[in-house]
Amino acid sequence: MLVDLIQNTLDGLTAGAAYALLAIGFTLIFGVLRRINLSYGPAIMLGCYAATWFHVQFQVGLLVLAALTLAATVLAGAYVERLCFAPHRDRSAIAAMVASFAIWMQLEELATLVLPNHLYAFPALYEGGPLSLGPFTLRAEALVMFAVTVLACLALQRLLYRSRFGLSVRAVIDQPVAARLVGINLPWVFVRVFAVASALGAVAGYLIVASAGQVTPMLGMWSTLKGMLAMMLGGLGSLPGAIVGGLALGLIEAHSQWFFGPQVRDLTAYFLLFALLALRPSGLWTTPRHG
Amino acid sequence: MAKSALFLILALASLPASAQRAQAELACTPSNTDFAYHCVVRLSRGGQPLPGADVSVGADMPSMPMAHNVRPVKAKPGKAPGEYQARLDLEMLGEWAVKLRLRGPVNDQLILHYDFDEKGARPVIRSGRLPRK
Amino acid sequence: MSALLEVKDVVTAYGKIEALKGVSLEVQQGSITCLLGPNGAGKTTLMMSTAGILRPRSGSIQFAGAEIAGAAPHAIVARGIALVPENRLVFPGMTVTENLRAGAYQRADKAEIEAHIERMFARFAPLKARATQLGGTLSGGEQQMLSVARALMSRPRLLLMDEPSLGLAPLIVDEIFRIIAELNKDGTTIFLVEQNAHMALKVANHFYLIEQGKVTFSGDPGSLAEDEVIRRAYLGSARA
Amino acid sequence: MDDYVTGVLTNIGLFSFLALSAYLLLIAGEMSFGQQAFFGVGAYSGGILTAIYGLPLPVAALVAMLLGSLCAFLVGLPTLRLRGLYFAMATLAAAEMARILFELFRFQRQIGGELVGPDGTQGFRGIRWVFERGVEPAGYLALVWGLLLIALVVFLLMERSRLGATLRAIGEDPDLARSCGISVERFKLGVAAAAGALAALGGVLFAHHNTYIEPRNFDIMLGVHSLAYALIGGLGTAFGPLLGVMVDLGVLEGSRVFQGYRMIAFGGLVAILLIFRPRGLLDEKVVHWLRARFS
Repeated sequence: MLVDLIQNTLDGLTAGAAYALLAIGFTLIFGVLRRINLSYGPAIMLGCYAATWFHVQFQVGLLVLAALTLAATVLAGAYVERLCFAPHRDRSAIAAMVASFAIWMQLEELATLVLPNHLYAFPALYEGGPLSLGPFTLRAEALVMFAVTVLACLALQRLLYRSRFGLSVRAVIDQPVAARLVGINLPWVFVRVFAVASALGAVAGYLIVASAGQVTPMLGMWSTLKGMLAMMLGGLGSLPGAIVGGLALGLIEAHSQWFFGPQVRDLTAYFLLFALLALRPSGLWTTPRHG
Repeated sequence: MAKSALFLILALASLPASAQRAQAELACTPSNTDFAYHCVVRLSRGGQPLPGADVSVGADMPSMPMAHNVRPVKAKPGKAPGEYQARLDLEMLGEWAVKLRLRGPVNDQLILHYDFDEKGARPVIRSGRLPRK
Repeated sequence: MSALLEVKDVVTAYGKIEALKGVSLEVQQGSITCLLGPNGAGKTTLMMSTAGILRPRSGSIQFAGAEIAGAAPHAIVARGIALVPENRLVFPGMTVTENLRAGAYQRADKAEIEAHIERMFARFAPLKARATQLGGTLSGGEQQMLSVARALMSRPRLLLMDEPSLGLAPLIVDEIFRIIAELNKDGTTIFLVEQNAHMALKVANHFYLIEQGKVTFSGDPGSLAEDEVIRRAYLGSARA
Repeated sequence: MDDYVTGVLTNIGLFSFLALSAYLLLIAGEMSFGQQAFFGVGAYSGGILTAIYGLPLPVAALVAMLLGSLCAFLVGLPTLRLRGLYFAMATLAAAEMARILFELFRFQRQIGGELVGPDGTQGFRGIRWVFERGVEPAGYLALVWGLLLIALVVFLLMERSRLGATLRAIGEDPDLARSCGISVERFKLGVAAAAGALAALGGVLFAHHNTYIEPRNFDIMLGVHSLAYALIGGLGTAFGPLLGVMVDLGVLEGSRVFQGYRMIAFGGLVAILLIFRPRGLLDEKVVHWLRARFS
């Protein structure tokens, strides 16, 4: 029983690490633009599909695949920003969101046109079996996932707290009007935030498909939903919250799956989100806001 | 051989269950065009082949059946009694809900779930307990 | 003296409602100019229009001879205008030092920025003790100081101040006005929006009265009896 | 009319119920990601009532509408005080919960020697009331559009009444509305319940048109589409959502020659349309202009 609990916790944290990465990207965009980007996941999916296409054609190596995923995702993200968010900057949040939904349809169709099968193999990160630690097992991919997530968080932390770009990003999240008043060029910040968020999403997407060993068109919707869910659990627009929310989502899913099965797993996550919104809409983890 | 045996078992199993309602089975082979299939529909009622029906064949995507669907086509009578032939022009591979509209001896609508890939189409059997990816 | 800021026939609207119905005024180089008027007269709208947050529907705003109406806020900051906004709007989740650094966002001289921050700490002593505290945890008066210091970090030629005394205790209001006079003595031109007409008239060289989106009076302190100014600044002449 | 044209027109009608449901909330200032859940509640409850209990369709539709509005009321109760995206997320969570509950829902009975009823992810087959009565597609099309017409007339009457003005006032500025003495929360609950009933009616009609439903029919895609329809068509009049559905399905059907490329063209078109008309084709301005012109 205890062994199972700990094993579930390990599995949950692994999944949670991926969710956290997805949520950070999602939160960056939401925090800075105050807009929901439904095309966030589909852009990641398109990036993974582009890499898979290259793999099918030319059998390229792991690092090249990762680079391709990154480049294609950032490109798709830039396209989404130009078409769905730049034109709606001072206008309706709903229109921007619906536009990002329309582009979602486009990206998904594009991906399935290039690779029409429902499922494609994606080269695994590590071919061997799971590592065993006493009674527990841990997949090598899980370790990579953790390591990369931690590294990505550290890099983001450095970027946000040690650079001029980071200062502008935090200023816009904190108090958008004041950010404009101190002379921050908002459109330019948005473009770069999209690039960073897309890159983080690409890292998450690459790790997810490489540990699953396959890509499906479901990845788009799945990434958007998980990223949004984790962001909401952690509190809208808070970056530390996104990490906590991602890990919490992973843990909740792993444990409720073990206790109640896969359908109840999803049910629990949504129920929690609903209850949280109804009872504590500012999220579990929020930065102090006065004045 | 094995396939026809399976067909027989299925037909027998449903014999007492539905004396009135029509049953259908689908066999599809890919055509030269992408996502297009030559399909044979076998209609039966009470275990007996059901000829002479007016059959139109369409297909929906399970999520978004109202927007993602295939223009229904009229099926032509096939080689054996109770067999009907139609060409299905799908938009993509994967799971489709094939929709048969029957008129004539029966007036009914049947929905069959098939998974389409490069080789053909297989019926989808979902346990309902598998995790969704 | 020459006009540093020249506002001519500016109309700014929210949807169909015109908040500014053709406002014209001037701010002389080196002066403290004050804009007085009741709530909803369009004072904040004029400040936001000058800083580029709001886009005027028509009219011209000239700063040091260049047209800035409709320009983006970051371009206006680059020209040398900084706004201390109504309600202060400090960055609540950033430390006091980071708030100041954000104020110097457009400057590239890193060492000089840090030295400038130290000078700000010397001038606004209460901020120094709170250097590593989050902006959101400061008291109202401290937030106001931070907001002023942050605006100064961009080294503006013209400082716009929107209701700097709003919601502050009288002692702190005195302190804020002492700072305003001091900044002006150091060469910064100041354009001030105030409800506290009594304090504003003490420091201003020139003042305007704005009522319902229009300038209704312009003069030097003393050109209109103070109680008349105060009455109109609070109530507006229409309702009197 | 062949089966194809009838099918497309029926789909436009069915979708319009859902789009109208999303529209009703949008003009009251709330964006719901979850109207598909009430569509599903209508489809499941209506299907069970006719297929298992043998009730006539009109009775089943009435009960389903009541159930749909009750569910919408219960979801609205704790969430309607949330603003903007928070409300959108809460409705999304509720709708996904509903979809998963449909997946867990098994309720089968032997009817005429056949197991009929919801069977989890296997779906719910044999909702045959319409077919057993020999209703032809054209007849069903007339039923769907007849009901839609009634709904539209109700909408148009409402929009011209004080009720409509109140609704738009709440949508534009809830604080102002509140200060005018309007009980915003109660009003929104009523709106949510009405929108739930409308969606449920669409669901009942969909289930009986399709004879088969499954949980995946009611996933988030459906909800986002209905929102998009209301927004593409325009928020100025109840004809907006209808126009949105027609534009979407019309362009989709009209562009079948493009085969797999049609969603690429369509997605781009919608995004560009929203840049020029962020409140849709028939927005308040256009509607105002049209009214001034023709009345």
